Amino acid sequence: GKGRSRQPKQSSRDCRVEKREMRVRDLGLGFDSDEIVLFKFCVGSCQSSRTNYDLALKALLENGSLPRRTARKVSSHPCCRPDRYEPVSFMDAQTTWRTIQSLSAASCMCMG
Amino acid sequence: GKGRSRQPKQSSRDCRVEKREMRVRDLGLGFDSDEIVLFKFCVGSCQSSRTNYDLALKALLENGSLPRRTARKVSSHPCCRPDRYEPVSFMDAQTTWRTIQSLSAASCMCMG
Amino acid sequence: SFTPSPTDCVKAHRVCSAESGCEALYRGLDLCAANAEMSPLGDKVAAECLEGQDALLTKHPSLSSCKCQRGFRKEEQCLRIYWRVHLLPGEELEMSPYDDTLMAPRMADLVAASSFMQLDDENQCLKAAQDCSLYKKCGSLRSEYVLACTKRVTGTSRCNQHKCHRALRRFLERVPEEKGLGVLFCPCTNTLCGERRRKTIVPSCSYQDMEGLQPNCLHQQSFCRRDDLCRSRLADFLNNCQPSPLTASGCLKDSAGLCLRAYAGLIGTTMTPNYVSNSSADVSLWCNCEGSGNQWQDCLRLQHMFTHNTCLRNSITWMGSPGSLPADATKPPAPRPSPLVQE
Amino acid sequence: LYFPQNEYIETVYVGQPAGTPILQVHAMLDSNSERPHFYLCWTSNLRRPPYSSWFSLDIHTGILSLNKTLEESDFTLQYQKSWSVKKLFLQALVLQDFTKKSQCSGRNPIRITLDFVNATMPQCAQTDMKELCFPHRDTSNPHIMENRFPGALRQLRRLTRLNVCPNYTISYNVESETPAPFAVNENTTELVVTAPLDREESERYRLLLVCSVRTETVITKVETSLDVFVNDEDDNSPYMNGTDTADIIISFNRTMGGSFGNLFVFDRDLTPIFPIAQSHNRYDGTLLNSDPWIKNTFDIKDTFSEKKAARGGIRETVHNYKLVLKRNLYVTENRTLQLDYLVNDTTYPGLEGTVVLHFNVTILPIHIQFSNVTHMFTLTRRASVYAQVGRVCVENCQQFDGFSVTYRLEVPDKNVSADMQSCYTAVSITQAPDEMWGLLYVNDTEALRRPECQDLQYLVVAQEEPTKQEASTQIHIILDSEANKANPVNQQFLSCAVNRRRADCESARGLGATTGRCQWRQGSEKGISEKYSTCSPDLRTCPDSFCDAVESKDTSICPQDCTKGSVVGGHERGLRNGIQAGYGTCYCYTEKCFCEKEDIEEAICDD
Repeated sequence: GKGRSRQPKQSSRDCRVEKREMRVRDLGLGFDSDEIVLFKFCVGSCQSSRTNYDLALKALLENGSLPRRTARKVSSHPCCRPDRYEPVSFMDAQTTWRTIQSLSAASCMCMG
Repeated sequence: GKGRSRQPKQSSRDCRVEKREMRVRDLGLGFDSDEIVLFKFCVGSCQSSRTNYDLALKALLENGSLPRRTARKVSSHPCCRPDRYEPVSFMDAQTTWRTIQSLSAASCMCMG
Repeated sequence: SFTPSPTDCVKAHRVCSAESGCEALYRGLDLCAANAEMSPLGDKVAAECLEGQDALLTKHPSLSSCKCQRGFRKEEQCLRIYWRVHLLPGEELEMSPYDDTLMAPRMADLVAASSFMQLDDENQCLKAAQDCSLYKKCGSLRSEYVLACTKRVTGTSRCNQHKCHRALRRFLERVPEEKGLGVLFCPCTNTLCGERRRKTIVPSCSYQDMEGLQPNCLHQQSFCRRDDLCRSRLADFLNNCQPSPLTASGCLKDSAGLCLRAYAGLIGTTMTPNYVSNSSADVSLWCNCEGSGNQWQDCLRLQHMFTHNTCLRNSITWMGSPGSLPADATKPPAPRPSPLVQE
Repeated sequence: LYFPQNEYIETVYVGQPAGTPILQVHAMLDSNSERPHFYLCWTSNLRRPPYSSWFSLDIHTGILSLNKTLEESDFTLQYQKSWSVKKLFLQALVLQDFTKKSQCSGRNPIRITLDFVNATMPQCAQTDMKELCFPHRDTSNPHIMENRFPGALRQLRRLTRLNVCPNYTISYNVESETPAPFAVNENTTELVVTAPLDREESERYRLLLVCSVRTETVITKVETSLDVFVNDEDDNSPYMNGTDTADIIISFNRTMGGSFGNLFVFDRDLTPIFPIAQSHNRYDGTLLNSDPWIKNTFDIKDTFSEKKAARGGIRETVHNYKLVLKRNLYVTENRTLQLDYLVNDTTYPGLEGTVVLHFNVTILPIHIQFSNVTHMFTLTRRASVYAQVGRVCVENCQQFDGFSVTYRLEVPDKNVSADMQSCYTAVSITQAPDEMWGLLYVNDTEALRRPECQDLQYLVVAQEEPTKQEASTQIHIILDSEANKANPVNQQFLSCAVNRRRADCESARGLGATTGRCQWRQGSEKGISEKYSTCSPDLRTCPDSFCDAVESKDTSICPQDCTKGSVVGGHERGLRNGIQAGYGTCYCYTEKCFCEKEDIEEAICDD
């Protein structure tokens, strides 16, 4: 009908790609370069990708029967992670071309 | 040298399947049954599956430039999650067969 | 006297097909079987087929005594060969194609399984279900058959009975025998336990039909006998649950375990039996004798193999209270003298 | 010649001497000139069992006896492993004349099963009176064909025990509650049927066999019951019990396969369902009308079942005949006819094996018309797209079958201004393929909002397929709130079902919301229940476990009724799709729905 129905716009809280400009030096990978690169990463909620497993896991975590050490190492819902990466290239301080593989997230998805 | 190269024995802290007996009533899904089921879930570290992306992300999180609300919604390493699920069937209190799809983890993997 | 376990029919047939003469005779029986499926063999054809069968079995005795194993990978192929070489029933109608020597039910396991099922007020069938669902593969195989039997064919409210039967058989053949027989024959003292026991094999899909119409038992048996697997499981049941007043267990073969296994072997076939209610351990087929015409009594007799069979009833009761019967083959007591004086 | 009993069972013991009689088989005559000749037979000469030579069957008397004395070694010879009782299987034939051939195949042999016990025959002192008098457990009861000749059908004496107690004298007689033509031949101790039987009188005789054992001092009587079954023969013709005519009116239901009327034909004989090929009491029927229209339009369906006759509970057959449509009938079809059907009991030898059934059929035409009431609907201008306005239906539409009616909206006044024309896009009509009514729904919210779109009057036209018959009626949609109060134009709508809490729900403008706002349903029950909490565009139609024609236009309208995707959490699926019952609150994203308890704390931190 007219007055179209809109697919529920992916709510802003859902898993998505976000961008930050970062100095190569600040990437923590030990490269020496003055360049700034665009670092894309994944952020957001994966609540809508949960399965029965997650509901049961939540109940298990809440009933306190798991030791804290184990409970800490459990992912209680799918995680928002890159499903495709992009390399990033730059020229370092010695004017040598460098490429860092799988640095930036090309797209994100709720995994697991 | 002689002798096959041995896979580094999976450290007990790595991502793996663990089992817990749970009352169906305690699964948090609203089913009413006296049965106990074997709930298999994933627990463990995925440090060994990290990529350059994770290192850069760690640097970004540590430099405090991200707002706390966003930082909380970032998965800073692959998550230990089921890559295959199993259904679990039981008889409820009215002796009706019920099956919960994707309830238990058949096997686990570091995802994303 | 130790009887060596018979050869497997697939192996026996492999030896035969290596020898042209034998293979030709076997092919002849294949043809006879194909004709017999279309319509009963005439006297002349039956005689010729019989001659072929005799010639084959005289030259290759291993084929005549070969047997099959329940649940093995090549079971259906083995049964097909078995029924080819037993095309025309010999004297013994109810011989079983299955060889139980190798896997004679480990009485100890069955007794162990049944001894934990003491008749107290706790729901023994819940305990048996628990014992399965928390035991390795038993739980997932159980979920597998429940899913297969409760899933609706898309767009309908029907289930896929063929898939349900296959999954039920897989469950009963793959899980340890004491687990499988445990959930089938757990003893009950109340209707909640009885209802759980009755619904264990998902009757709404494994044998009941949508409108609740029961077939004629002889009709059901004729369908069964056209399928090698069902025919074998029925012959195995008739053979291993054969009642006899002369043995303590009431079973001709004096083994409750063999009878229970043979009964369980029928579950997941066209002649799937089940408990008739949640308040008794009586079992029966899902069929009636309406429309049997002059074969009314044959129909009643088939029905009574399940509803009035002392061997089967004793075996089921035994599983519930292991002290009640000697489980192994023992000498039958001599007939008891009891003068009945009546003026 | 036929065997009244197809199985005999007896027990044999180690040490029984050659010549010992074991049991006696009997044959009944089909005609007086027949003389039975009894033979043991084997399925295959080459594979005769080792015990085949131990027994012989007297050709005239049918008495089975031992050819040799049974030794301990005979018992162990048996290949049947280590059971305590071994089964010996024999087969026997009865023929009109002599034969040399001993092959059983194809001649309906009877089975003799001997339990060979590894013990000696119990002495007289250890022999129970019952075992002395009667066979141990004779599973096979005799069957006698009705209308046949009298004759001996069973040996009552237990032949293997003839000489166990020499100084006992054993005699038999037979008793029965109801008169039964049976007696005992004192010389041969055989049970005899003394007159031809009629199954339709009694199909089973419950006899009481009384065995008297006389010693010098005591007479002991031992009883056992014996059921004798009577086999059926097609010796009864079909009969009517009540009318042979059915008056049938075909009106709304005119669909192919539709069945009408019920006529019953009775037959006191049995009709076996199995085996199918058996030609016993086989019926067929012929349509006596030659009119091709009738032949192409109607068929008669015959189903039979077994019933117990009021008198004596004897099984008999009831045939049920129904008139069946072979094709859909046009709504315009209007005729009366009489259809005659000849029912024939083909296997009944007599002359009166037929009856004729009559179906007086009146086919009424169907007029597609609306009831003459003015259809009024109210609608708020704030309604969302796909909001349901109401339902229109021609008279009796719920009962129609075999043809379809489609609905369309038309503007009643063709020469209204262009502006007014555009108002009419506000409402549209739709219909599910298998439903006979039309559903009115909001199609264009902008038209709904415009002030000039005041008075929406439509013409609903119903058209019948395949004859294209039409009917129309006027509907009047009253818009209740002022134009400016309505929300801004090109408003975008989300699915109500996305909302998990009352506040979000009741503030949302969801697809299909009749009031413009979504409606919250609060569940109250503990576990998984049909009254789960959820957010709906209109609680009257969603959720109602039925994905109607409007809801199926877009699953976001009412996923609770229409979703085919996965549902996470405790739930029960609807018969076709949707959520029949759920745990806590059920809410849905595009592909997936959840039913879970709402955690207040978790909800806040999620924001």
